[in-house]
Amino acid sequence: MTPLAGLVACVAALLGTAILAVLNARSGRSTPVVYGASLVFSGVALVTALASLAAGLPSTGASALVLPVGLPWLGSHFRLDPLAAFFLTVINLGGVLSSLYALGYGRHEHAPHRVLPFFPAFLGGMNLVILADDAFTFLISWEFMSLASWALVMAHHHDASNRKAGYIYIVMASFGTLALFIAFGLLAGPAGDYGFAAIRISEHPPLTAGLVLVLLLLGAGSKAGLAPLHVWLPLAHPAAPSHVSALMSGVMTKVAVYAFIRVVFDLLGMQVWWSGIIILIVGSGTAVLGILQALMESDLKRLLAYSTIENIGLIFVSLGLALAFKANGMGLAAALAMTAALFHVLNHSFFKSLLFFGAGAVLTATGERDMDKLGGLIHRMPVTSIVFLVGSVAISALPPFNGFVSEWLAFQAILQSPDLPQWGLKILVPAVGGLLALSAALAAACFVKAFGVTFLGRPRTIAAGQALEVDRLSLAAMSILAALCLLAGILPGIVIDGLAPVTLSVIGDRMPVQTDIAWLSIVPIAESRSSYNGLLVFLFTLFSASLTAYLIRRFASRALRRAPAWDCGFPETSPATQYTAGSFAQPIRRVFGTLVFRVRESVDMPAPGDLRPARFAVEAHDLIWEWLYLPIAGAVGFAAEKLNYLQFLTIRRYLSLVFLALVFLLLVLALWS
Amino acid sequence: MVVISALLVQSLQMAVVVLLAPLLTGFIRLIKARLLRRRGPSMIQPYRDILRLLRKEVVLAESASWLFRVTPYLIFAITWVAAAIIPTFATGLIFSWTADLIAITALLGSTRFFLALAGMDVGTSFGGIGSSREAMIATLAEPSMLLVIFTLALIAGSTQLSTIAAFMTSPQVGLRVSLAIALIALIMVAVAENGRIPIDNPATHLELTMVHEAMVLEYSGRHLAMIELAASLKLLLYISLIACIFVPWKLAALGEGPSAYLVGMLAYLIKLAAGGALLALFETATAKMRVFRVPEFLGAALMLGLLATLLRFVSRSL
Amino acid sequence: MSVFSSVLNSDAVTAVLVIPIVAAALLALLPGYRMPARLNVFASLLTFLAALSLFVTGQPAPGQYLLVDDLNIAFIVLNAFVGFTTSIFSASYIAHELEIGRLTPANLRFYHAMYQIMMFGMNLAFVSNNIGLMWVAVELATLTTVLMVGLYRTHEALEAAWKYFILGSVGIAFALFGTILVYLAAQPVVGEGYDAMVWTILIEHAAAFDPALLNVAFVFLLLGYGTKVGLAPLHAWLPDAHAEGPTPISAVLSGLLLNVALYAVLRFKMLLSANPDALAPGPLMMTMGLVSLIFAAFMLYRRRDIKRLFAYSSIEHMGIIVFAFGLGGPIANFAGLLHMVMHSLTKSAIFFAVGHIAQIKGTQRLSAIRGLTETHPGLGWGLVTGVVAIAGLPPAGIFMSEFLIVSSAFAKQPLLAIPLVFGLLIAFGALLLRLTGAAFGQPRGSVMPADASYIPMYAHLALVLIAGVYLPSPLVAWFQHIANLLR
Amino acid sequence: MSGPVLDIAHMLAGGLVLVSMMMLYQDRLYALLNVFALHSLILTLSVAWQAFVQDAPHLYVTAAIALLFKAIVIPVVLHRMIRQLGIHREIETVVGIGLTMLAGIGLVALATAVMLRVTPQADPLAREDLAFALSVLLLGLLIMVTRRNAVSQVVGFMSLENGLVLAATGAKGMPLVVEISVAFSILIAFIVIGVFLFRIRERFDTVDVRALDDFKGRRRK
Repeated sequence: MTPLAGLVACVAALLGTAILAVLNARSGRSTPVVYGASLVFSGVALVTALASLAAGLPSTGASALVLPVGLPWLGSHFRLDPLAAFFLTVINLGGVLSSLYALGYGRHEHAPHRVLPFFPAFLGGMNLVILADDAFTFLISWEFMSLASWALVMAHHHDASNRKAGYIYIVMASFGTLALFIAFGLLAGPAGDYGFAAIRISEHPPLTAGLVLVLLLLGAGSKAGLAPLHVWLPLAHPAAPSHVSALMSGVMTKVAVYAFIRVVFDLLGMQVWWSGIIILIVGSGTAVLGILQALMESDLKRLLAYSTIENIGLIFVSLGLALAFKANGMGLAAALAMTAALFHVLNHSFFKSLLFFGAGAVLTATGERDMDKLGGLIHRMPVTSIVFLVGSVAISALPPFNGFVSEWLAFQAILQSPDLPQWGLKILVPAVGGLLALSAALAAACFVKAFGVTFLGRPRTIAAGQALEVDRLSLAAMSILAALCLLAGILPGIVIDGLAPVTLSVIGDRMPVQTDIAWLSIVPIAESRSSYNGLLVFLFTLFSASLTAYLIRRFASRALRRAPAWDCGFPETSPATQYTAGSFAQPIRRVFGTLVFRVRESVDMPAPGDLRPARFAVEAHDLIWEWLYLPIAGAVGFAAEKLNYLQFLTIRRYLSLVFLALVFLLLVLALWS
Repeated sequence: MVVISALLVQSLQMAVVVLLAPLLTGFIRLIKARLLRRRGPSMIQPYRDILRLLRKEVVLAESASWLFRVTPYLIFAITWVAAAIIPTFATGLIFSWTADLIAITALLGSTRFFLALAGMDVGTSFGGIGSSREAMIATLAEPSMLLVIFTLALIAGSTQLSTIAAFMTSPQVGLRVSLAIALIALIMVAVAENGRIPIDNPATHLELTMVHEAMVLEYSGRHLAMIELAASLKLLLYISLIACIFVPWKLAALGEGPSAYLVGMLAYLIKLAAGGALLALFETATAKMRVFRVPEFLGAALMLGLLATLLRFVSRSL
Repeated sequence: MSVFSSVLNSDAVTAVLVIPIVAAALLALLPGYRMPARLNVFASLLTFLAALSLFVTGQPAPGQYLLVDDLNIAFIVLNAFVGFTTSIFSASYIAHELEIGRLTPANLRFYHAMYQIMMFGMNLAFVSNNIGLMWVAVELATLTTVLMVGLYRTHEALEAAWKYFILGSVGIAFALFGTILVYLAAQPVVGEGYDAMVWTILIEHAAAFDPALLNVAFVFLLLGYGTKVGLAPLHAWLPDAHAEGPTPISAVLSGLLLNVALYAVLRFKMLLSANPDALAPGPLMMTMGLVSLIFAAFMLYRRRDIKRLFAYSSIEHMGIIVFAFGLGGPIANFAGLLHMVMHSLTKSAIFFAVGHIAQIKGTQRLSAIRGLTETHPGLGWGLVTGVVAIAGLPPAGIFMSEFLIVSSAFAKQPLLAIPLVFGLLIAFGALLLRLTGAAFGQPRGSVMPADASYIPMYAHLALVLIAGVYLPSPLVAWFQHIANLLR
Repeated sequence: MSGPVLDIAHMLAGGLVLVSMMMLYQDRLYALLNVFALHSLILTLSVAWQAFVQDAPHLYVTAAIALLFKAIVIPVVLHRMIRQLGIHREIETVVGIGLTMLAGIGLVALATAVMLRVTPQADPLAREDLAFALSVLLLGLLIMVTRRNAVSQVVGFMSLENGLVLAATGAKGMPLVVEISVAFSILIAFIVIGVFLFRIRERFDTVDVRALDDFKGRRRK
């Protein structure tokens, strides 16, 4: 029973649970059964994948399996190599924790029969995409994943915006899949040998390689949420139930990253260097645009969805760097950049799932997603707020958590850029570095806003005032993720060495071994160049904090008195005077918004003595939506309107159509040489 | 034996850093007063303030949570750690290998993060004003700081402060335009980070203009003492950072005799005094900007940082 | 054994023809409703079993009039199966129509007789070896559907039937002229009389025919039978015929009648491609396929009537199938065949669902149909699965065929593949937009429970879903043999 | 097929094309019906001649059908229907008569150009005969397309069908000709009854959705 066979069995079990869930969707107790089953199966898959990754599968002799399903003359191929093992770990870890979370959260779902059958199917689909080793199996599981997540987004279909989000999502997913159809059509060639092994061997001219890369950016990029194709993500992810949004944001976007790495790095092999430029520009643009949108949001789940877009931008910047270094033969630097990307994939799946779980907990407790109606939850939901705080600090890339380590590795990779021969890259990389730094700082501000407005201050509505802590299972899932964030931040050496076989199989090179460096610090290139020790920084801070606390407790006074807030002498101000999400982002909106979103603020102050209330309105435009998507929709509508007349013609006019077709064809025959 | 002496030097550095910080703040206030032809309080007045605050009773707002009470200790501890890593009188400190320049910036980022949260915890509008303005300033200051670090890392080939200091004293550095631009950018960022005159007035409590003060409005007693100490420690940190990178002479290397450390300590005190005096001079010469002209000021810093990095890339020599 | 099998087999072929005729005669006489409906189902079942037996026994030598080879067995079996399931659906549909009085027992007798004559016409068209006989059979099938479309005697139904009749007659005239031209081209080579009309003889001597005559013949045949396939400039009759006729007829029209005409076009395409210096049929078929695909895709957006929406979707899918057969090559032909079978099954399943939905809601207007998955889960989720399958999402068979068509199109003719992908995306957008409106959201209209027959619908959908993932190897080998046959 | 036999068949087919052109010219319904009767008469002669030449007795049956059904019965029925239903005698053409004639000539040219490519080794009669048959077919379609009222369109369809019968009988030894002509006659009968049944007074357009008032504006489809 090889690990691969075990994994395929787990996927089959997941799909089986889905079918069973369809059959008895109505019965009350099916919720714990389905989520329990998916917890168990994802758990088994997680252990298998982790074991095979740790055991260090030889990247060449990875185990392969062929089933008689799929394309009739090809069968469907499955393969487990280090890259697949790593992404399976990420997916199934997400699966386990979201099933655990759902065991508690699922009870509040008022239409379980619309969520239960599709959740295990969604997990099974994602696992299948990673295991697939031929174009057809890959694409059928890819599109099946989209279909299952579309059904989950449509779970709460009574809300018109959810239906609209579901529609836009499935249409863009289909656009992405058609792009992938074309890409694999080009890769397979006229003979139509769709197996990945055959594609790897066959030689691809540089033009096709470039075209396939662009198509991958369209296909996988639209699923991950790269800039121009990201509009569906902030609509669809929040529309799904929270444990599904966590899976979609934290895990499904990683499946898209896997698809990009598998085709561009593994199947295509050598790439031209300028393809790195495209990815760097798109990645950094996505990062900055995504986080600026997040800052403007006041809906908690949409804010998290936009922040996913920013993190995906970071990952693609690291991938772009890896591609540029690999194209110029700088193996070590490419391995460093790829490790940074993979590390951030792991980190993002941790803290984004954690944050979405937190948002789900807030939604269950208060029934509200809009931050301006929350506040003061830290008093009512202590554990959730601590865990959400850990997630926010981690995502803002602050030590000692994991977000900082992958950010630090990315910066070290950027600092390798002077050795790049091409001028274009030499100039572009520092600019991209600047944009990354800007997006990191904006992320920190965004999550100060997210945590501050939601959890701190005084409750702005009665619902926020009467919130209750969520159940133990959800808290358990969130606490595990928080612990993982801290562990990955403190012991990065172990994670980097775990990623080594993956970078070896994809780039052909690896980072120097980290675990045997003294004091568990990590040294990407050389001791003198740079090193970082998460553990010592964490312990050093704890030591000095406890030392200070002890000294103060020992020598300073311990007197403490509760009193109404000072607030510069203003008595009992109402909770409405607190800063809301919009007002917190107002300075940043004034700095960046005028350029990116054409923000116009209009203040209508009535003359003194005039009883009219003062009005303040902010008008912002999502330029990509207005300049790219609305014109396309308009054009299709216009064409449909114009063609619609053909439905209401007289019989005579239809006959003249036939007549013209006949005359035209006869003319072609007459003129044909 | 070497490890123990290194530990001794490291703990000496930590002690020195904490003790000198209030003195530096007092010295700057004294210089500013004398420039304005005022007698001004004595240099050791900050010590008295801190001790007074330590003895006073903490008045806590009803809506304040546990985060409000933990933050002062956390901010002071992180700033202290960051200050302990930056070489002041000696390079090659035992802890300096745990975090490089990017990590130090990130540590300072987390202090800002928690301070902003503390500002919003009590739920008053002034805390909100402080936090949102601090967030806006941070979104521009941190990228400029990182771009300065890129420039230094590309010139010195490392982000480790000890290596940079060693490189700066070596003959290879020579006079570089990008280093000069980086210095200016670093000074602008330092001024913004510490809330000095052009960005924020540390002396006044005027609600509309303040940024740093608004966040700590609700603090009192020993918490306020911790925050005041952390603020002055941060000022010392930035001045010693500039000194270590751009004025690295007379830094005692690892393992040299006590005489080298004495010389290093003396040189460090002179650098601090010079830095403090220059800052005081700079502050009395300029007036505070309106809050929404700060983005242009910091935008300039960001552009200078990017220019320094690009110039550095364009040719090895520049 | 071969004697027995040839006897049995010749019986199978004759059975496939005789059973519908006998049933039609019987049904024309039987009054009432319960008994004829059951007889109709039983007759269709017998035809289906006879068609299946064609598999078992060997193929008889092609006779003067009748021919059985791999290509038409596939069509006959599909035709018989969908005919059988539609007869089951029509039993419950007609029962309901009688209750609400839209149909009277009098015209039921006419309806069932016409149904069986149509099945006879289609089977005859598949089996006939003589191209003249094939023309007569196609014409007979069309005439019967014209009469059935006009069954409801409402003004729109009569107008739709009249439009179908006029356009059909012009189409038939073209097809006849094409057949005559083929005869004239064959006559100097093969000699006069019946031999010049027998397809198997024609295909052997096709290389020697006069290319110019063949080209003109193919143009007329493509336009003639193309009208019945519903390709773009000739499609006008299809949407109205589907929308105004009773739903079982729409299912049969979409599922089967289009395939009969497509089968005729394929027969003549094989003739043409056998003659090297004649005009290659590929580009002509591909352009007509693309025009139909993109035209129908855009027309889907403004449709207000649910049956007219799926009629245009049939035009779109016929466009894809004709494009695939025009592309040629083993993969594309295999994909075309698979797509045709899957489309017949899925579209008839959708029409089964739409039939019951229209009856429950009392109207076919899309704006009046909302929240089906809420009020009628059985029908609602059936419609969702059907539309998801027809739109080309996995795990339905159409996903596999669309994947094969798009990737092989891109490998061979990248320039033509871009409009194909564009058309697919536009059509996908329209279908999902209407599905989101109909199946989800706040329920609207009457909520009375549906005593619908779910068996045929879910049987079709199960077949399509299984085919998306796994195709039995004998079926695949057989389809690949046909794909090589089609060249 | 020696010279004179060829010439007569040729002349009759040419005559048929000429009469089709004449039908294009008519702007009165009654005149159109008379010209159509003439058209069917010439077809009968041509089929009879073919029957004589190919000594194929069954062609006489087709000739008889053409004569009896299309030359006599249909025109008389239509004649009476026009009077009884009071159909407006004026033929409304979509495009001017001059332009239609030009189009007609163009179509005949196209038909001959297409047919010229047929290699001479096919017997010559077939080549010219086909060109004429194709011309009659295209002209019939042109009549249907450029006339607004229903009766003239039915006449156009019947002339198209005459072209087909011409082609079918021209093909020596083609089986099923009789059956096909019978099938077509039934088809035409259906159309005439349909026209009568639906009381289509003026034009096909009356049956068209947009003209009927209760559909006006409410594009239900």
